[in-house]
Amino acid sequence: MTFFAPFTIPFIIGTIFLFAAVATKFVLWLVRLPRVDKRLIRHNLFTWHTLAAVWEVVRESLLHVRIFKVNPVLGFMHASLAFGWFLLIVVGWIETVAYLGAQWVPLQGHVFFKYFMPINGITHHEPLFEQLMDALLLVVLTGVALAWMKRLRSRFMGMRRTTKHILFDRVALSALWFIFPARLIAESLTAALYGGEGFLTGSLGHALAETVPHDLLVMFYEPSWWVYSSLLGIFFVAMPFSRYMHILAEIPLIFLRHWKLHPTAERKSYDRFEVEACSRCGICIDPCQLQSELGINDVQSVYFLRDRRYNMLNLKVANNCLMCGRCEAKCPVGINLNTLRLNSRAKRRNIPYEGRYKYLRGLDRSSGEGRVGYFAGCMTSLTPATQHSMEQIFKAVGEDVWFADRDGGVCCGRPLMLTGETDAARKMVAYNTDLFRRHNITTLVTSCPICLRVFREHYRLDGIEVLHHSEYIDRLITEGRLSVAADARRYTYHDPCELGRGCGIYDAPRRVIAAVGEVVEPKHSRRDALCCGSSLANTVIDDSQQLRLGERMTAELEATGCDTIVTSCPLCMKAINRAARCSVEDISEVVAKNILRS
Amino acid sequence: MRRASWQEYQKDIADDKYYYARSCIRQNFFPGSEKAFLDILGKDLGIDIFDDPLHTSCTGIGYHSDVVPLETIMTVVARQFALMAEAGYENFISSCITSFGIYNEVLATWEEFPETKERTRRYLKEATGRELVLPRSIAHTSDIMFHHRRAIAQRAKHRLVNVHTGEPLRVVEHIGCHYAKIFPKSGIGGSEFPYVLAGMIEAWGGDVVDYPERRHCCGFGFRNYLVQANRGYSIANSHKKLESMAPYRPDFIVANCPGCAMFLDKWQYAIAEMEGTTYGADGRGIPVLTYEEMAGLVLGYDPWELGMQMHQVDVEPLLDKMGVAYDREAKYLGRGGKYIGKPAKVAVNCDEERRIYQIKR
Amino acid sequence: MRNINFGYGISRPRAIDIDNNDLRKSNAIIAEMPELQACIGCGSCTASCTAGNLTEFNFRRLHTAVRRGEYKGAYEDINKCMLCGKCRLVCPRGINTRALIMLIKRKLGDF
Amino acid sequence: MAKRVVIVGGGPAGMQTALELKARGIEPIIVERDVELGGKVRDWHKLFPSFTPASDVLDPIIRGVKSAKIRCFLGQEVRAIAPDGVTLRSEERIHADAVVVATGFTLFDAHRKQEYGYGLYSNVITSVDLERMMNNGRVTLADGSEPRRIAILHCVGSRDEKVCQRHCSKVCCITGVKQAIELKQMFPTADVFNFYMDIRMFGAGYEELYREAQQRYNVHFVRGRISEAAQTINDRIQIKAEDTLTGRPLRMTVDMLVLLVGMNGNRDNESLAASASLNIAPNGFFEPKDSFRGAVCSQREGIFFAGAATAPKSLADTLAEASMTASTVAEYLNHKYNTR
Repeated sequence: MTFFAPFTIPFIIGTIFLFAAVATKFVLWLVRLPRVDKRLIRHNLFTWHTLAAVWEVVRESLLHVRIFKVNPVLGFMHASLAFGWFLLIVVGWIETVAYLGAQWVPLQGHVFFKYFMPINGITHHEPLFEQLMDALLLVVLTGVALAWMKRLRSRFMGMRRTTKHILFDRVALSALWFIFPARLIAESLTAALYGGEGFLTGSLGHALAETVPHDLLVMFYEPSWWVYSSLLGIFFVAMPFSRYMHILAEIPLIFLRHWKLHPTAERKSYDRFEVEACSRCGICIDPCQLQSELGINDVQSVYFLRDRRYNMLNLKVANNCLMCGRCEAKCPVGINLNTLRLNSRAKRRNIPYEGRYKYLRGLDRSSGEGRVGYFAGCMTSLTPATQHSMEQIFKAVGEDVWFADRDGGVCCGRPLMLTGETDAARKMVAYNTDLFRRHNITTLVTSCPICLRVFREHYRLDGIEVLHHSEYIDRLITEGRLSVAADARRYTYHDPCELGRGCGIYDAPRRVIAAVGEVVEPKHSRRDALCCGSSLANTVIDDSQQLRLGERMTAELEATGCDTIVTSCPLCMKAINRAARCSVEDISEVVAKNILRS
Repeated sequence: MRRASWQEYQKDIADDKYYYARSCIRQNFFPGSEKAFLDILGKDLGIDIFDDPLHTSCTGIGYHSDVVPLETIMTVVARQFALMAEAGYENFISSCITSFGIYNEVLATWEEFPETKERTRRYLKEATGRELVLPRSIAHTSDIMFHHRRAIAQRAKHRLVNVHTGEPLRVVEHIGCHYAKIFPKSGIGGSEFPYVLAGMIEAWGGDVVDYPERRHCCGFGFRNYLVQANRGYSIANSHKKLESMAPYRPDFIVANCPGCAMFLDKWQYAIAEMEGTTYGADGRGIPVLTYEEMAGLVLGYDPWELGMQMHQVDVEPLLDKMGVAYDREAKYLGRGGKYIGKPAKVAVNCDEERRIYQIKR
Repeated sequence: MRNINFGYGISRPRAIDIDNNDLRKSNAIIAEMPELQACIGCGSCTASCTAGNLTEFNFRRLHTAVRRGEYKGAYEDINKCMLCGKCRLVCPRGINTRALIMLIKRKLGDF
Repeated sequence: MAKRVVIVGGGPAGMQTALELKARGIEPIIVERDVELGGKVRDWHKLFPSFTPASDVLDPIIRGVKSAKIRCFLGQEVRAIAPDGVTLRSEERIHADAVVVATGFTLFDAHRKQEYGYGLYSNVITSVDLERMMNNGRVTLADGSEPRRIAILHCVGSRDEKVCQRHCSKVCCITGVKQAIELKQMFPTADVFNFYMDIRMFGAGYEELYREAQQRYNVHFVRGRISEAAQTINDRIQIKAEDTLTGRPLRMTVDMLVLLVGMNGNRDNESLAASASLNIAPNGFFEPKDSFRGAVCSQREGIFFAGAATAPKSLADTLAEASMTASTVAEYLNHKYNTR
């Protein structure tokens, strides 16, 4: 048997094209990886990391466990399509083997098995496979139906908004929507003409045979397989250029990730895997406050990745992001959205200027002496109560403190990084690193989460422990060095983005506040906490828009009925203060007010 | 007439019996002008004017350059007044704008701070044995010329008119800063629209050019010129004025201040050397006259008698326009036909000689 | 042309010459961020400036000069900014100063 | 018999006082130097900060005065005032039970700031000239063409000791902002530069309008007073100022220079004050009895003030004060005749 019919040509062409295109992409991307990344791959290839990656591929590429966790209906939709289709292929292959033994059958032979081997041409019938294949088809069709539903009414799927797609996506999407209904029709027609026992295709075939004249069935028989094959062909050709590339891109991505590759402040070939692994599911749209509060709906991560992938990214889209990380926290593919956004900015506007920051040379405005260094941060000089409270706390525990920037310091460099000027930021990083080293500190406490994050992620401060002041205070209390009196107030804590999602510090501040009073949680908190809107990462929204974001999130904090809103970031503090009716305090103030003198 | 407001500020000017105080700069750069002034008033108009050989510099340049203290200059001024009184005069006229400013400033200081006047009286007595007497009136010599402009017009041999076209000559008037910018009431027409030179030009048939930088200083500014490091600033001011007046194609510039007349004339040469730009309709520079030279030409004086060969910018084109007869050959011949030398030409591109001034860096 | 070394030249005027300044860049900056014009010259930005605390960098004067078409030295100067964003927090007119600094940098030098 | 009050001045202050007195059953008599009622607002096009046409405010008041049949002596000048009446230049005497001085202000004569060349240079105009042009429906340069660059100079004849006007005229800043916006509306491609010493936006909605002028209309505000103006060869105006916010001199050529002329004390204040022994404040305006509770009273019983006679005031302030004057006068008459 040759397993060839003219209608299979579109499918064959599509498949060859798909494999060629995808292989080219992967090879190119891998070849272009920087040397460091290649070394990582070599180093980790034959370790248990690879096995872990295989397991994750099953969980994520097929079962979509993470989407399940965010949104079960959406998870089912993805799993039914992905895993269902995967099983259709696998079971179909087994079915072929079951009928024909271990002989070589070309690909189209497996895919169009029902055409080449209708029931009446088969000597020994295997009804189990027939029922199984029908069941799998039904599962996939359910997924397709849900996808239709999502397009029509996204709310039904628990999403307020869904992605707007480009042309390639629409072609691929349309093909995908009709592939399985077309298969259903083709197989049902086959069953009507040549018999079939399947509960789905067989029943439908019998029904057709009874209601539709035989001539018509014959007339539509071949075309129905043409349609099915063509839809597959179209889908495969469109796939590498559409969002469906994610199906394939996610697999190598999972492996690379397990081999410890990650995106950096500079763009590199690895980013392609992440960018193309975005399925444009649109889960990132809803958590974006720019969308929900300000109605800005063309800058979210899904659009950013899309624009970047197709080289149509403009500065305004790249810059219009709070980088609060709420979308990153929810991304089912786990794409490093903020890092990609950052290195997009860097690509577009990192022009080093030689004479820049010459004035830093030889500068030292620090004061005091001690093994503990305190870096208040630029913004903290606008919230002097924080600085003052910290000094009180230091005094209460008798800590000798070296003050890095009491008389005005040099910026930590993160604001520059956030606008993409990584090269310029390096000068600040070098300056401050040198300053900390020169003063021989072993602990560095900062009151600014923005500084904290850059100290931890970009500074090489081996031998110096970097702490946010909330962590430091927490430690003082836990170790018993500082005792605080409890008061009867109710505090609501606002998680600053850079501290919470940025550095994963959620519990320390809560423990500190709990030592003083009652902590009441707002509707969104911890990993889900809202952004205050004053983020340095966004340079596009204007003051009134910042204010609106601040007002909405402050209203949510106040809705807890608290007496005082507590935060631990000077920027958040300023933003909440603009909008709040109740009192707003930094965590250090709460503590400093309640210090018990021994 | 729109310019009516130019005449708003007027001041009392004596008709006769003037005590004449000379100018340091003019005696060196425009010696003919001071002589012409004395001749025009004394001989043409028959006015009593006394040129006292005893009087001295007012020390104004030293004062403005911070080398002469206030007490000193007040005493010097007091001595001039005392000399005037001793000579039997009471109308003090000054040939120099700087001096004119100094006299006004000193008189105003004495009035506002009488103790300074008493101190000066004492110093004068101790130093010279003379008594302090205040003049009845103070005027600049251009005020005097303005005052007698109609009498001069009556005696005019030439008018400020282009004899070939019959059109009035376009004249840029430049007033020294210290004429009225220190005390607006001390100048005719005030500080914004001083009428002193404009009045003469109009009385003698010319048209006054009002150009945007009319009020601007010539750039002399004492320390700005005297210190070489500042001299670029000095010339920049003249440059700005010349640039601003150039589109009006003036036939000549007339100034009532020694420094201004000198600078507007000499800087034209320096600018030509530095930038290759020569002003004036024919690229030969814009002649710069003192008001005495202007009055002298109107009254038919010989231009070389007036000392106009001392100018860096050649005045011949202007003389031709006015129809003034002159001996081309005699220009640089002094008394007894002796060659007195000549300045570099303003149109530097025509100059064959190439000279380098040795200036210490 | 210069035959003689006088030891000095004609000083260029310090004045901002609106007539001869090329206002295209400044117009483009204002067109892109009209809120710049809302500056009332209070100087809060400069007073709070982290870079201004360490150098003579004066953002208020700089952007005022840029608006008048005075670009000389502005790019070098604006590069002293560390983009820390304090100025945006204190601006009474709510001007998005960081975006403005990036915009000026872009128009005057970057790209 | 109704009490009679003579009101000197038929501008907004005088008319409003008259209307409110009439409503209280008191007979007001207006003496106005001009042959028409309305005062200087008659020349005004639109009012800040709402751009309300001036006639929308003024016309109902004038109609009110006419329909209330208030006696008006038009084209008559008051020579002397006293608590019991006024004497006209014609030596006619009008007896009254009280007198209200609502003589307003005199506009600063821009000729006095010679350095700006008003009356000398063809395209230097005052804010009043501009309002008049707008009332006539067309703002142009002297040669009939459209201005492409306009400078508006604040504080001409205000806060200037050189012309003996030390006070702030209060309304010019907002007028400058209003006129800048109007000019930008007329000539959207033109550049408008406001040269100011301080921007004083004291009223409700003024600051907002200022910001709108800056941000929405792209009006350039330069902090610095123009020191001199000179005409160029093509009838433009070259101006010099210091851009104090950059600390550098600034020069430019404009097509039109608008001088925001200030309010001076009425030129007749001296003689009127002398006739009734009233006080003139150092700023040239009448000095009220005290600035808080007696702001509309003079030092003499029976003589009252309304409007800009005592200080520069906006139209809104003037009308509000007129009401206060009327009630103060009514109370005075009531007290005077009931206790007798």
